[in-house]
Amino acid sequence: MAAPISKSLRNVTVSASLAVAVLAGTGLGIGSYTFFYANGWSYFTNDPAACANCHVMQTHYDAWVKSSHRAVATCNDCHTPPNLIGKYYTKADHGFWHSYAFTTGDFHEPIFMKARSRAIVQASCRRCHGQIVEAIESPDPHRGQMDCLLCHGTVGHPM
Amino acid sequence: NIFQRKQEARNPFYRVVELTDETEDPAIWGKNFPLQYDSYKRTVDQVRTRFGGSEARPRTPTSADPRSIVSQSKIEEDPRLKVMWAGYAFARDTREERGHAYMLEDQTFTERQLVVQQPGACLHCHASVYVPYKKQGNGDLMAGFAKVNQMPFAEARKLVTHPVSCIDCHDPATMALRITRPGFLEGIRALKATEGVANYDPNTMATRQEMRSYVCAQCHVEYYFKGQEKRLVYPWAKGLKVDNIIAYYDEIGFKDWTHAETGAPTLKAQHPEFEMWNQGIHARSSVACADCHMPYKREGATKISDHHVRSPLLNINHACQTCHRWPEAELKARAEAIQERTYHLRNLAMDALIDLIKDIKAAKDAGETDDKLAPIRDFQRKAQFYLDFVEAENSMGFHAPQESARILAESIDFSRKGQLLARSLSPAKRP
Amino acid sequence: NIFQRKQEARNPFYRVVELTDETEDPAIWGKNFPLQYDSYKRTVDQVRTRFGGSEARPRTPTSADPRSIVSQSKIEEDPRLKVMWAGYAFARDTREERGHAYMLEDQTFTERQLVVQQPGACLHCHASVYVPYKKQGNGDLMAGFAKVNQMPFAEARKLVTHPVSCIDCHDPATMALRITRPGFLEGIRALKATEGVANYDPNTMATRQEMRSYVCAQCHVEYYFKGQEKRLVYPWAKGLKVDNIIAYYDEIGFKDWTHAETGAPTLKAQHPEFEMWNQGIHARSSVACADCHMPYKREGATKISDHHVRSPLLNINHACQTCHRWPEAELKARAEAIQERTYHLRNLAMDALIDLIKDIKAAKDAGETDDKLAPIRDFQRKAQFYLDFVEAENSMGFHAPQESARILAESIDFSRKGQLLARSLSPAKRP
Ligand code: HEC
Ligand code: HEC
Ligand code: HEC
Ligand code: HEC
Ligand code: HEC
Ligand code: HEC
Ligand code: HEC
Ligand code: HEC
Ligand code: HEC
Ligand code: HEC
Ligand code: HEC
Ligand code: HEC
Ligand code: HEC
Ligand code: HEC
Ligand SMILES: [Ca+2]
Ligand SMILES: [Ca+2]
Repeated sequence: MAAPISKSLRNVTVSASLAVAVLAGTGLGIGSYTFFYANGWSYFTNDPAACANCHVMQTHYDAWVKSSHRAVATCNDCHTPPNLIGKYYTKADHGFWHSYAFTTGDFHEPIFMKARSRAIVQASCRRCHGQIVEAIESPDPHRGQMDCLLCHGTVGHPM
Repeated sequence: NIFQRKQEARNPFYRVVELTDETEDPAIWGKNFPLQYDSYKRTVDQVRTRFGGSEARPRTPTSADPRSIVSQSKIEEDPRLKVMWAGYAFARDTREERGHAYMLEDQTFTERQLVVQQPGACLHCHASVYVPYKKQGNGDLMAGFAKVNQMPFAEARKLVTHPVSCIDCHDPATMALRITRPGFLEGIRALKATEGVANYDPNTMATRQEMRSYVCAQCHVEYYFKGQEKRLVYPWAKGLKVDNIIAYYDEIGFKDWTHAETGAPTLKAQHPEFEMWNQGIHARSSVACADCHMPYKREGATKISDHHVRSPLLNINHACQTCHRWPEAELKARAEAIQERTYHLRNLAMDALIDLIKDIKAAKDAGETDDKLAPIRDFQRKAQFYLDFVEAENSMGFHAPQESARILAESIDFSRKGQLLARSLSPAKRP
Repeated sequence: NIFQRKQEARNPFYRVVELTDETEDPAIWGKNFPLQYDSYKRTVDQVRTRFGGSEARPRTPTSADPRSIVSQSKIEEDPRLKVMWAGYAFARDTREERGHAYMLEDQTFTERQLVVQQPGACLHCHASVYVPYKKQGNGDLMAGFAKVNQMPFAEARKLVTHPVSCIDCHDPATMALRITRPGFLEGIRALKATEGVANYDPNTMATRQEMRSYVCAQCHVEYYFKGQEKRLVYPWAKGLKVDNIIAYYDEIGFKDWTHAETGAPTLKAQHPEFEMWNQGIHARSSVACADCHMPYKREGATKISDHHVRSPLLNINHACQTCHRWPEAELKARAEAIQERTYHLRNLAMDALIDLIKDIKAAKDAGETDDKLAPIRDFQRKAQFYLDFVEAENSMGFHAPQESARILAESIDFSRKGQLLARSLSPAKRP
């Protein structure tokens, strides 16, 4: 796995408990109101429809339904890391910031993935397609890994 | 908050007033569609970009022209334009265009009105004419159009009240887009006929995505006034490219004016945005005018079309980033790289044309006959129209980067070949 | 079958032979990497596209030139090229370039070799020179480069055996891409210095994606031979644009040849693919040469880079469709629309240049002095180089559509201005 990706995933695990604490701490604030009202708990399921609970995710959902991956990968397959802590940390992180951003309306539109989310997605591609891309993986990783999204950015939800 | 948002999402249109096919005033439509109306009103804003937008310049109002703010003058920014248009009203007053809110007053008070007696046909694109046309035609749009075209401008002016308004683009019953402009209905029919489609009617035959450009193409196009009836015509019967359009004008022997310094029968191109966009990769990819100039924006839970029609470079995140996932600064730089290249060539072509005009003038002053001058004046006519086709097109090449450069290259070639011919005339006669 | 695929996937590299930094023969590398080797060998194929690819033309082998198949002649397809290059070897023989498999023989047997005594420097881009350079330099690549540059071609030719081979682009230990060409190492260092980066070394400082273009830019670039030592130099010390490159040549007073008909000190541009690509939207979007010319293809359970380097228009589904989800015919039409426009302007520019050459010749024949002719010959030098920069660039404008049109527009302007100046010389002296 690429150096930058594994590094950011390690940071994830280390700070996971902290973040969960922050999320819990703000639990009485507007974040939690949103969280519950917007069916926040469904967020912790693997059902893509749960994501579409937020209308700002609706377009992605609609596109995913038409995507080549609809039958083989859900949102979480691509957007969360595989291990348990990483998974729920990422969800908590997204969940918190999504609720916050959604409530305040203060986010950049169109939504762009942050660098960390990009790394997670690419790790997911490799998780499923590791074999097929083995031959093209960089022999000298310090030069940087192949950016799958340069060519395949639309596989999850062609919009 | 979320509760309100969910409400909004369920109920985006509040039908508080009844709209009819006679409701001209946008404020009334605004009661039903306050979000669209609010953004529509913002076309009064003036912000300049590197090559577009507009700059608010204060002026002292007079009784003849009560405007206290106008936008910058193009002919003062580049005085070569006065030579290029010598003898035509545009050499007197041409300004950077600004938001839709100003269209009626800018037309009414431009000094061009002082130079030529303008016809009522002008109003077609500067006012909400749908209801007035129908009234003048006793319910028949085309008849009203024909009638208003021929009126003197001042008389026709009294028939209208608003700049382009909701009713000019929307069907009041369904809010669907519709074409209300006779000029476009006739123009697109002629164009489609060349493609083998008979009796084309956009109001029944266009796709929704096409309509998102056609409503703009009602006005953002090249035009001329035909014959005594001053009928407004879009010169598309041979196609939309600059080469097709000049071939059309040549065939009917049309000229806009006679150049004051050379006597050439010249043509003025005007805002061929639709024509140029058609040659570009965005049109080819079905990206409509509205996608960039009226992109969707979120208002609570609803997404609406931003009716603040303006330069997309003032609104890059909505106008471009939905399709292009690059940072705003990068997208701006990409557009400007295209525009800078176009601007550079436009300047080369302008220099070449000015040189040609000088040479023709010299030959004329030396007493060369009209017969001998005719082919040279034809080079001027071509060089001028090709250059103006890019100059008057308001995206500075963005709508079709390579095509704009191609047109300018041809303009340079015409100007320089004209010079060679001018100088080949008997030098003995030279002053 | 599945089992075999699993094998392949788990073991994409069969290290059946040991590769060292001296293994020149691609067939040996092919033992470890049979899939890449198989596609590499297919560069012998000849298929023509509208403007690219190549056409296999049979010829009768002679002892001087044993080739039984060559590709079409450019100078026969457009005889104006012979006038443009009059007095230079290219006017004798210039053909459409074809696949990598032919590079060594096409260079060895081009009739250009019969016109000029060529230096060993030529081989830098037509053979696997990495091992020979090292040998000649006793292990020092740069020393070997310097030595081979100065040899007569025939002598140097004996040192090499293969066209570009695996070792020229790959590190045998890791298979990572690497730059082996001294010309590029020095050229890119000079270029990066202008951007404020000192001692740039692509082999340690470039990203992987950059390397996917740099390996091609080892050869697909403009070049000249400097001084007595015939050092191969890429003229990038002022930048990569045509304007920067001619400024560089002007500063050092370089010329490729003296034009036979006019006496102008002219420059020949050669395959500036890397320079032109750099001005285009694909480069700006990090799309590398290899992305289009060596796209991934699936072989069993693994995907590999297609080493059948060729026109992407022969391989649209892999080369374009992962990024552009349009039908193949549509993508081809898009590329060809760009190319047709470029071709049209290239023809206009060519006509203008031929006209200029005629006028200079007439002035010279009429006895005008070199002093008077100098500024006009300079117009020819510029017009020729700008035109040739697009003509010699092998994508017919695709790599940078608007920039190609811009360059041709300037070329037209230079030619026509040169003509005006030529004709302004005392007409009394005219024949
Ligand atoms: C097969 C993998 C895959 C699946 C399944 C997937 N996505 Fe994505 N997602 C991606 C990729 C790749 C990107 C980055 C797109 C880009 O940057 O071009 C992305 C980006 C996003 C973004 C950020 C916006 C953007 O376009 O950068 C959101 C939001 C998102 N996905 C939501 C979802 C939702 C909700 C679902 C399920 C309905 C989903 N995704 C399913 C791969 C996937
Ligand atoms: C509470 C509403 C809501 C829900 C539910 C929701 N999202 Fe989002 N999501 C948002 C908002 C708002 C943003 C924009 C945040 C920003 O850009 O700062 C966003 C951004 C994203 C991004 C891109 C930003 C980043 O982190 O890089 C991804 C990927 C994403 N969502 C995936 C998902 C997935 C997968 C689900 C379901 C498991 C989901 N979202 C459920 C509201 C939501
Ligand atoms: C949960 C597993 C999983 C994840 C995560 C995943 N894929 Fe796939 N992908 C599949 C499967 C299964 C198929 C279809 C099986 C096949 O035909 O080989 C597929 C098909 C594809 C295809 C061929 C179809 C097409 O759309 O062109 C591409 C390309 C591809 N995936 C790329 C990606 C990329 C890039 C990512 C990350 C953004 C990704 N995949 C994430 C499982 C996954
Ligand atoms: C420069 C462009 C490019 C990049 C970057 C790229 N791919 Fe691909 N990929 C392709 C092309 C082209 C094909 C089609 C190959 C074929 O059909 O033979 C392909 C095919 C695939 C397939 C489908 C194979 C099949 O037909 O079932 C998968 C899965 C895939 N890529 C995954 C990835 C992953 C994972 C990455 C990142 C590590 C990646 N790709 C990076 C261009 C790219
Ligand atoms: C892909 C995006 C895109 C599309 C589609 C598009 N435009 Fe534009 N347009 C631009 C950009 C970018 C500019 C340059 C703005 C600037 O320089 O500030 C521009 C400039 C303009 C201007 C001048 C604006 C000013 O600020 O002065 C007008 C008028 C215009 N376009 C009308 C149209 C019309 C009519 C259509 C359809 C026939 C159209 N555009 C299609 C992007 C687009
Ligand atoms: C076919 C539609 C159409 C017709 C007919 C038309 N205009 Fe316009 N006019 C436009 C458009 C579109 C713009 C904005 C683009 C531009 O300025 O190039 C504009 C801009 C203007 C402007 C502001 C910019 C400037 O040039 O100073 C004035 C003033 C103006 N027109 C006057 C007139 C007059 C006077 C007539 C009649 C002779 C007329 N227009 C006829 C469509 C039209
Ligand atoms: C009824 C005629 C008409 C229609 C319909 C029309 N325009 Fe205009 N437009 C004009 C005129 C006239 C101006 C110039 C106003 C002025 O300068 O006073 C203008 C100005 C503009 C400008 C320049 C704004 C600036 O800041 O410089 C843009 C952009 C524009 N229009 C885009 C569009 C688009 C996009 C559409 C369709 C959604 C459209 N227009 C429909 C007549 C029209
Ligand atoms: C110059 C043309 C033009 C004018 C004038 C105009 N609109 Fe629109 N309007 C559009 C376009 C284009 C759309 C997008 C329609 C589509 O996507 O089918 C639109 C869409 C709408 C919609 C549908 C929802 C949305 O936002 O996409 C409403 C409601 C609307 N306009 C109201 C108005 C009102 C109210 C006015 C007057 C204050 C007005 N419009 C003036 C061009 C115009
Ligand atoms: C609705 C989609 C859409 C929108 C909105 C859009 N574009 Fe594009 N753009 C495209 C497509 C499609 C292409 C063609 C290339 C391709 O197929 O990816 C393209 C091509 C381009 C190119 C390359 C063309 C060239 O001539 O170099 C540039 C630059 C560009 N767009 C800039 C912009 C800018 C700036 C904006 C906003 C003003 C914008 N685009 C808005 C879809 C869009
Ligand atoms: C986005 C795709 C793309 C990229 C990136 C690209 N090219 Fe090309 N190239 C093309 C196309 C398309 C053609 C035209 C082929 C034709 O006319 O048949 C072409 C033509 C060529 C040709 C002539 C091929 C022939 O068949 O005669 C050469 C040589 C070439 N490119 C080299 C390069 C080099 C070197 C780079 C990087 C510096 C590069 N290309 C980058 C798409 C690309
Ligand atoms: C060692 C020098 C060298 C390198 C490195 C090199 N090329 Fe070439 N290339 C050539 C020569 C020489 C020819 C012409 C061969 C001939 O006509 O006999 C050529 C021909 C081509 C053609 C034309 C094929 C045709 O059918 O017309 C393409 C495309 C091309 N190269 C692309 C590339 C790309 C892409 C790369 C990098 C991945 C690359 N080249 C690397 C020297 C090189
Ligand atoms: C800097 C690299 C480089 C050098 C040095 C170089 N070539 Fe080439 N040559 C190429 C490339 C790349 C091509 C393919 C592109 C093209 O033909 O434009 C090519 C193509 C050719 C061709 C086939 C097309 C044609 O023109 O007929 C011949 C023959 C040729 N070169 C001869 C020579 C000779 C002789 C020399 C020395 C005077 C030389 N080359 C030096 C890179 C080079
Ligand atoms: C003109 C340059 C060039 C030559 C010659 C060349 N390659 Fe490559 N090769 C590349 C490029 C570019 C890549 C893609 C590397 C990357 O993505 O980092 C590549 C990738 C590879 C890979 C990695 C897997 C893959 O397919 O992407 C192998 C293995 C390989 N080449 C073997 C060979 C062999 C064996 C030969 C000789 C028969 C050879 N190459 C000749 C340019 C070249
Ligand atoms: C790895 C991705 C990638 C590949 C491969 C690729 N392109 Fe593009 N192409 C782009 C991007 C990115 C743009 C810029 C517009 C944008 O941002 O969408 C673009 C722009 C274009 C444009 C519009 C530019 C213009 O000047 O009009 C055309 C046409 C185009 N590509 C054709 C092709 C063709 C043909 C091929 C194959 C030979 C190809 N592309 C291969 C990514 C790619
Ligand atoms: Ca403006
Ligand atoms: Ca070729």
